[in-house]
Amino acid sequence: MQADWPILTPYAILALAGGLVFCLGGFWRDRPAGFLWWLALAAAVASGLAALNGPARGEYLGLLDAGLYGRLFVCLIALLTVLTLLLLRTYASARDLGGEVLYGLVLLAALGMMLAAAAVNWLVFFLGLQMLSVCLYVLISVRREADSSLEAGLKYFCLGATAGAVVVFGIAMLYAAGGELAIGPGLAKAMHSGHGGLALLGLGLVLVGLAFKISLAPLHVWTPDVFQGAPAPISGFLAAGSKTAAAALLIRLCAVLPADLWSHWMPALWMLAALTMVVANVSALREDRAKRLLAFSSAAQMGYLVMALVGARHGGLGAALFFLAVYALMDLGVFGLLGVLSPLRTDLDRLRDMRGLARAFPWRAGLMVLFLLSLAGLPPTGGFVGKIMLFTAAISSGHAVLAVLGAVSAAAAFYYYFKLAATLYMEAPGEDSPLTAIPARPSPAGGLALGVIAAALLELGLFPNWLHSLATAALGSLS
Amino acid sequence: MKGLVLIMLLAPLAGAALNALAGSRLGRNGVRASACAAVLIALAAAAGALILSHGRIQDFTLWSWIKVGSFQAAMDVHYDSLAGLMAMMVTFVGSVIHLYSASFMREDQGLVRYYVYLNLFTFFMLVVTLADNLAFLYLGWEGMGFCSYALIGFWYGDNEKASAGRKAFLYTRIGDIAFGVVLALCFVWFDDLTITGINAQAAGLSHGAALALGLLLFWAAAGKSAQLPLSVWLPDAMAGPSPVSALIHAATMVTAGVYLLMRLFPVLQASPEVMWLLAAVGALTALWAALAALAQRDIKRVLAYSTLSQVGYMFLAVGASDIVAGMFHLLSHAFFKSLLFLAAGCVIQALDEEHDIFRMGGLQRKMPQVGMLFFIGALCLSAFPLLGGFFSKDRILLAAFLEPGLSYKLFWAAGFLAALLTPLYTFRAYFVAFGPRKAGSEVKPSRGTPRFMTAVLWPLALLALMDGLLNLPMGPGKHWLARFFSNVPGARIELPASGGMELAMALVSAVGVLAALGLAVWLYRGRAAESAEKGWRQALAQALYLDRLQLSLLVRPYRAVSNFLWREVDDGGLDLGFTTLAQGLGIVSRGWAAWSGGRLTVYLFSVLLALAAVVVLLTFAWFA
Amino acid sequence: MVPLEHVLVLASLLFLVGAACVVARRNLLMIIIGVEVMLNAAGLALVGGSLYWRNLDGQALVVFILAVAAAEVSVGLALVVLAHRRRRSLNPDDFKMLGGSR
Amino acid sequence: MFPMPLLSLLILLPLAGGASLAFCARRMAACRVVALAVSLLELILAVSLLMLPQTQAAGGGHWLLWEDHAWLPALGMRYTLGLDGVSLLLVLLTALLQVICVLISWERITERPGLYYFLLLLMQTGVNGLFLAQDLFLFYLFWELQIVPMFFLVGIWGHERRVQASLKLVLFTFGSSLLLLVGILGLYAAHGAQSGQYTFSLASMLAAPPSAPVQFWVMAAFLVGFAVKVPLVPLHTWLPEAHTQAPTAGSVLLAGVLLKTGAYAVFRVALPLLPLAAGGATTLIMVLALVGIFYAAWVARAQEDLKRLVAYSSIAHLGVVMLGLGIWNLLSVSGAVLQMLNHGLSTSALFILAGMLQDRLGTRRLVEMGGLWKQMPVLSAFFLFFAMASLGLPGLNNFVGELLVLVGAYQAHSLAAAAGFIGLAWGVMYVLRMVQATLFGPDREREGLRDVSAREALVLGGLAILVLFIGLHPGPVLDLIEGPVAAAVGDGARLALATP
Repeated sequence: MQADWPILTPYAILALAGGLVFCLGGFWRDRPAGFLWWLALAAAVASGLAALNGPARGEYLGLLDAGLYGRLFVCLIALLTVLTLLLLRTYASARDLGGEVLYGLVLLAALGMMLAAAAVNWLVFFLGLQMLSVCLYVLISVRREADSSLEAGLKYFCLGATAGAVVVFGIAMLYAAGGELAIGPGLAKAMHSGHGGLALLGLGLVLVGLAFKISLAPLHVWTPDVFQGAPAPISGFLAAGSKTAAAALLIRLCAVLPADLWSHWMPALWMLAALTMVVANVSALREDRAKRLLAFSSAAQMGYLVMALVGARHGGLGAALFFLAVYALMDLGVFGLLGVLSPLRTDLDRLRDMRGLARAFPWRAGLMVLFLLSLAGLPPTGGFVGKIMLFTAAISSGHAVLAVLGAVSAAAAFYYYFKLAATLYMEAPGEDSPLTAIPARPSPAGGLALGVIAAALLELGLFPNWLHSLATAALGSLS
Repeated sequence: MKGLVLIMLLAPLAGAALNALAGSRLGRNGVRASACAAVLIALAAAAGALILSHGRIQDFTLWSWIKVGSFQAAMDVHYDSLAGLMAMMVTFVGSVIHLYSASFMREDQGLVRYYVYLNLFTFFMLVVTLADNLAFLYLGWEGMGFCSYALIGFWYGDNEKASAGRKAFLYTRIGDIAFGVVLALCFVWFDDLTITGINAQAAGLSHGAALALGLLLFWAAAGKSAQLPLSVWLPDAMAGPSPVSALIHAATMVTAGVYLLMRLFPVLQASPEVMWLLAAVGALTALWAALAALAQRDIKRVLAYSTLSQVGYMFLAVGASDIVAGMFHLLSHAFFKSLLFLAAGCVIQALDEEHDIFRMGGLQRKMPQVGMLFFIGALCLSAFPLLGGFFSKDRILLAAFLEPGLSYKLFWAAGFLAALLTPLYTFRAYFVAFGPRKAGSEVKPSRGTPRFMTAVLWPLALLALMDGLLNLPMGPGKHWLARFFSNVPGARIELPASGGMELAMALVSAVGVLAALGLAVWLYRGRAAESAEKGWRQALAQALYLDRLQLSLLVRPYRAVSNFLWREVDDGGLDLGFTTLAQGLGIVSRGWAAWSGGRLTVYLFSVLLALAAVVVLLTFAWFA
Repeated sequence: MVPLEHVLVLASLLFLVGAACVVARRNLLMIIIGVEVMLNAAGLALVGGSLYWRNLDGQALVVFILAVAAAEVSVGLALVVLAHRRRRSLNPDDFKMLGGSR
Repeated sequence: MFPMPLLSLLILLPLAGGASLAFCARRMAACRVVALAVSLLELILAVSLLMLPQTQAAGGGHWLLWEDHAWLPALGMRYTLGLDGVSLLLVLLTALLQVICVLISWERITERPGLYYFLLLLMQTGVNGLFLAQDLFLFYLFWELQIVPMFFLVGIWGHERRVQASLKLVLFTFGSSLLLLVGILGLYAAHGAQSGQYTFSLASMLAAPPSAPVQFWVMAAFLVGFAVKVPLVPLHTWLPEAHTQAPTAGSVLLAGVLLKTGAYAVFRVALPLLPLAAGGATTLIMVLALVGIFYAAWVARAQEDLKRLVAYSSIAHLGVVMLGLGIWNLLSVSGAVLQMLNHGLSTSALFILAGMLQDRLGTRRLVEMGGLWKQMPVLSAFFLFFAMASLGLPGLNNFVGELLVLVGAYQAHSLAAAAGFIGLAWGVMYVLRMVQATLFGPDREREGLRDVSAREALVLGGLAILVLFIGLHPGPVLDLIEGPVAAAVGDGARLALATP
C-alpha cells in the first residue's frame, strides 16, 4: 500500500501546484511577474516526468490505471498542458486574462483530464470529468470584457452540465446493473448477473456524454460557438485536452467491453462515426470564420477516430490511440497559431482578415499550412499516417461502407482546408485588413511551442513506428 | 552503290539542314548555291546509280530505325529500275526547278525558308521513291505532305493561301490514315513491312485480305494523287509559288500515289475488284477534271485540273494492269507539266501576280521565249502525235481497251473523251493568254523575265518533246522502257494486241487530237472574253460543285460538332455538372451549419435528441 | 424491500423530468435547476443500486455528486449573473452573438 | 546492391536543395542559381543511372537498383524503392523538365522566388518517389505529396482565375486519390486475410492476387483514382482550367510529369496487381481512351485560348497512351511508355512556347495572335516544329510511339486500332488551326516583340534535338524499357485471356 503512493505523484504535483497558484495569486501581491507561470510550467513538466518514469504498476486501489495506458495519457496530457502554457504566456499577459490565476485553472483542468483518462473506476472518471469541465467553464469565459467569451462559457456550461448529468445517470445505470464502480469488472459482472440490457442502456448514456465531450454529431453543434468564443489557446486546450481525456475512456471501454455487449454497442458507434464525418465536414464547407471552421474540422477528426473504434477488434484501437495523440497536437497547434497571430483586440477569425498573411508572415503561414496538411491527412505529417491507420482499421474490420463514407467526406473536407491555405497565400489583403495589428514576431514561448508541435507532427509523419508500437503495448496493458 | 544512294538521299537533307541552321548567315547567293548544289549532287548520284545498277535489283539497309520484339521498321532501300528511273526524274525536275527558283524568288524575303522546304521535299520524295520498308516510306510520304503544306502556304501573310495549305495537308493526311492501316495490317498478316516481302507474299493473300489492302492502298494513293473523291485540294494548292506547283503538284508528289501503287502492284493484282475500282476512278477523274479545266479562268487552275486528269490516266493504266504505260505517262507528264507550270510562272510574275487568262493576251509577241515554251508544253499535254504525251497516253488507252469486260470499254471511252477535251482546254488557255489580240486589248508585262529563267526550261522542253522515244511502239528501241522494267513485278513488256490494232488505235487518237486541236483554234483564237459564268459553265468552273459539296457535308458539320462539344458538352455539360454538384453541397452545408447557428435551446434539444436516438438504437440492437 | 426496477423507473422518470425542464423552459436558471434534478435522479438510482448490491460504492459516488454539483452550480450561477448583467435577460436564445454572425 | 542509397538520394536531393533555399528565400538571383544547380545535379545523377547493369533483385523484375527498409512493421509498411527501365525513363524525364522549368522561370518569377523554387523541387521529390516506390503505401504517400506543390504553384503564380483553378485541381485529384486509398487498403486487407501476412509490398501482392470480387471493387477504386489523374474523359474537366491558369513551369510539370503518374500507376499497379479484373478494366480503359482521343481533339479544335487548346491536345495524347495500356501487349505498351516520354517532351515544349507568346503578347487568345512569323521567325519555326511533332509527323518522336501503340492494337482489337488511326486525322485539325491562328495570317504591327533569347533558344533547341533523336533513333529508349514492359505484359498474359 505504501509503495503505491508514487503512482499518485503526477496528480499530486498538479493538485498542489494548482492550489499554490491560487493562494499565491490571491495573497502574494508583489510577486515577480510571470512567477506563477513558471511555477505552473514547472509543475506540468514535473508531473509529466513523474509519470514518465514512475512505477509501472497495474492499478492504484482499483481507482487509477498506473499501467502503460494510463501513463501514456498522463504524459500526453502533461505535454499538452506544457504546450498550452507556452502558448498562453504572452497571449494571456498581453490581454491580462484573469491575472495569473488562469494558470492554476489550466493545471486543475489538466489534473481533471488526467484523472478522467487514467480512471479505471467510474467514480474517478466522473470526478475528473467534472473537474475539467468546471475549470474549462471558467477558462473559456475568462475574457470577461468580451461578450463572445462569456457567451461561449455560458453555452458550454449549460450543455456540459446537462451532458455531465447524462453521464452520471449512465454510470448509475451501470452501477445498478453490475454493482461495481470499477469499469471493467462492473461490466463483466453485469453480463454475468443478466443485467446486460441495463448495462447497455448505461453505456448508451455514457456514450452520449462522451459524444458531447468529443463533439460527435449530432452533439457537435456547440463546438463552433464555444471554440469561436473562447480565447484561441484555450480553444486549443479544450479541443486537445478534454477530447483526449474523453476519448481515452472511450477507447478503454472499447478495449474492456465484453464481446456480446460490444456487438450490441458497436452499431451506435458506427452511426455516430458516419453521421459525424459527413455532417461535420459538410457543415464546414461554407464557413467563413477560421475558428468555427476548425471547430467543425476537429469534430470531423473525432468522427474518423470513432470510425477506427468500430474496427476495434482489428487493430483499430492502436490506430485510434496514435491518431488521438496526433490530433491533440495538431489541433492545439492550429489554435495556438491563431492565438499567436491574433491582434490584441479580438482573435484573428474571419477568413478575409487572413488574406495575404503568407506574404507578411511567411514562417507562421508555413506552419499553418503544415498543420492544415496534417488535419487534411496529407503527407508528410502525422495526420497522414494516422488517417491511413484509421482507414486501414475500418476496412480490415470489414466496414468498407463506413470507410467509403469517410473517404468521401474527407474529400469534401479538402475544400475548406485548401480554401484556408488559399486565403493565406493567394489573395491580397483588403483595406480593413488587421495584418498591421498582428505582432511582427511570435512570442518566444509561443514560437517554441509551435516549433515543437510542428517538429512532432513531421517526426510522427516520417517515423511513426515508435508511437504506434507504444500504443499497441499500452493497449496490451489493458484488460 | 549504297554510297550513291546515301549521297542521293543525304545531299538534299544536308542542304536543308545547312540552310535551316545557317541560312541567315550564308547570304542570298550562298543559300541559292548550296540548295541548288545539293539537288544537283543528288541528280548526279541518281544518274550514277542508274548507270551502275544496270537493271539489277539492289536491296540494302541504311539504318535500323524502330525495333520492338518482332516489329522491325528499318530504313532500307529497294532499288529497282522503277525506283531508279523515278529517282532520276525527281532529281532532274528538282534541279531544274531549284535553278529556276533561284531567279524566280530573286526578290522574295523568305528565300531561306523556301529553299529549306524545297530541299527537304526533294529528300522526302526520294525517300518515297527508294524506300523498301513501308514505315520508312511513310516517313517520306508524310514529310512530303508537310513540305507541300508549308510551301502552298509559303506566302502565309495571306490567310487564303495559308488555308489552302492547310486544306492540302488535311486531305493528304486523310489519305495517309489508310497508309498507316496498311502498314499495321501488313505487320499483322505478313509480319514483314518490306515492299519486297509483301509483294512476295501477296499471291497467298485471301480474297478479303487482298481486297482490304487494295482498297486501303487506293485510298492512300487517291489522297496523295488527288483522285476522286479526295481531289478538291489540288486546285487550291495553286496558291503556292509556281515552281512549287510545278515540282510538288505536277511532277512528283501528286504522282507519288500512282508510284506507290506501282511499287505494290502485286498486292493490287491479287484482287480484281480493286483493279476495276482503280480504272474506274482514274477514268472518271480524267474526264471530270478535263471538263472542269475547260471553264477555269485562272491559268494555274487550268493546269491543276489538267494534272488531275493526267494522273487519272495513270490510275487507269494501273487499273488496266499496265504499269509500264503508267510509269511512261508519269515521266512524260512530269516533264511537260512542270514545263507548263514554270512557263506560267514566268507569265504570272511578269504581270505581277495576274492569274486570270482573260486579263492576259497577246503575250506571244511580248514574251516569245515563254510563249514558245508554253506552246511546246501545250502540244505535249494535248498528246500531239509523235510528241511525248502521245505514245504514253495512247498505250494507256490501248491497255484499257484490251482489258476484258464492257466496263473497261466504258473507261476507255471516258479516257478517249478526256483525251479529246485535253487539246481544247490546253489551247484555250494558250490562245487566250498568248494568242494575238486586236491592238489595245493586249496587256504589257510590267517587268521583264530574266533570261536565266527561260534558259533552264529548254532542257525540260526538249525532254518533253523527246521522251516518246523512251518506249516507241515499233521501230528501233521498241519498248525500251518496258524491257528496262523487266525486273519490276507485274510489268508487261508488250500488250496482247496485234500491230494492226495498235496502229488503228494510234491513228484514231491522233485524228481525234488533231480534230480537237482544230476546234480549239476555231473556238479560242483571238478570244478576248468569255460570257459570264453561269449554267453549265459555272458548273464546270466549280468543278461540278464537288468542293462545295464536301464543305457542306463534312467540314461545316465537323466545325459545328466541335463547337457543340466544347460549349454544350464540355463546358456546359460536364463542367457545369461538377460545379452544380459543388453548389448543391454548398447549400446543404449552409443548412447544416445553421443547425449550430447559436441557439442554445437548439443545442440542448439536440442533446436530448441524441440521447433518445442512442437509447432507441441500443434497444433495437439489444432485442434484435 | 423495494425491488430495484421500481427505483430505476422512478429515477428515470425524475431524470426525464429534469431533461424536459432543461429543454423546454426558456430560462437559464431553469436549465440549471433541471440539471440538478437530473443529477439527483442519478443519485437516487445509485442509492437504490447500492442497496440492491449491498455495497457502499454507489453512495460514495452520490456524495461526490453532491459536492461536484455544488461547485458546478456555483460557477454556473456566476456565469448566469454575469450574463444577466450584460444582456438583462435570462432567455438562452438571446445569446446569439456567436454563430448567428453569418 | 550499391553501398550508396542512390534512390533515396534521388528523392532527397531536391528536397534538401529546396530546403536550403530557405536561407536566401528573398533573393531571386541566389534562389534560381541554387535551384538550377540542384536540378542539374539531379539530372546528372539520373543520367549516371543509365550506366547501371540490369540485375535481378529482390521482388523479381528487371531491377537496376533496390532499397528496402522496415518502416512501420506492425502494419506491413516498408520503405521499398526499386528502379527499373520504366521508372528510370520517367525519372530522367522529370529531371530534364525540372532543369527546363528552372530555366524558363528564370526571369518570369520575381515574387517569392524562394517558395517558388522550393515547391518545384518538392514536387520533384514527390514524383521521383512515386516512380520509384515499390510499396503500395509508399506509393500512395508520394502520390499525395506531389499534388500539394502544384496547388500552390498554380494558385500563387498563376493567371487571372488561378485560385478557382487550383482549388478545382486539388478537389479532383485528392478526392479521387481518397477512393484510391480505399482501394489500396481493401487490397491490403484482402491480401492479408488471404495470405495471413499483412503487407503493402507490391512484389508479394503480385505473387498472390485476391479473389475476383475483391479485385473488381479494388479495380473500380483504382480506375477512378488514376483516371482523374491521367485524365480520362469524362473526368478531365479540372485539367484545362489548371493548365490555362498555371504559370508556364506549372503547365510543363503538370503535362510533362503529373499526368504521367496516372498512366504509370495503371501500368505499374492497377493492371498487374489485379489480373482477374484487368480484363474488363482494359476494355473500359480502351474505350474511354478512344473516346478521349476523338473528344479531346474535337473540343481542342474549338478552343479560343492557346493554352487551353494545348491542354485538350494533351488529353488527346494521353488517350493514345491509355489506348496502348488498354491493349496491353508488348508493342502497344512499349509504345505507350515511349509515348509518355514523347508527350512529356513535345507538349511541354508547346506549353513553353505558349507561355512565351503570352509573356510577349500579353494574351492567350488566338484571335489576338496571328502573323507572328514575320516578327519572330525563330520562335515560330520552333512552334511549327513542335506542332508537327505533336501531330505525329514521322521522323519526330510522337510518330514512333503512336505507331507502336496502333500496330500493337491491330494485333488485339483491329477495330480499336482503326479508330485510333482515324483519331490521328482529328489531331491534324486542331494542330493546323493552332499553327495558322498563331503564326500565319497578315502581319499585325506590334511593337517591341523580341525573338527567342539565348536561354529560351537553349531550352527549345535541347527539346527539339531530343524530339528528333527519339524520332529517328528510339532504339536506346526502347531497349531500356523492353525488359520491364515484357515482364509486366508477361503478367498481363493472364489478363489477356480474360479480355472478352
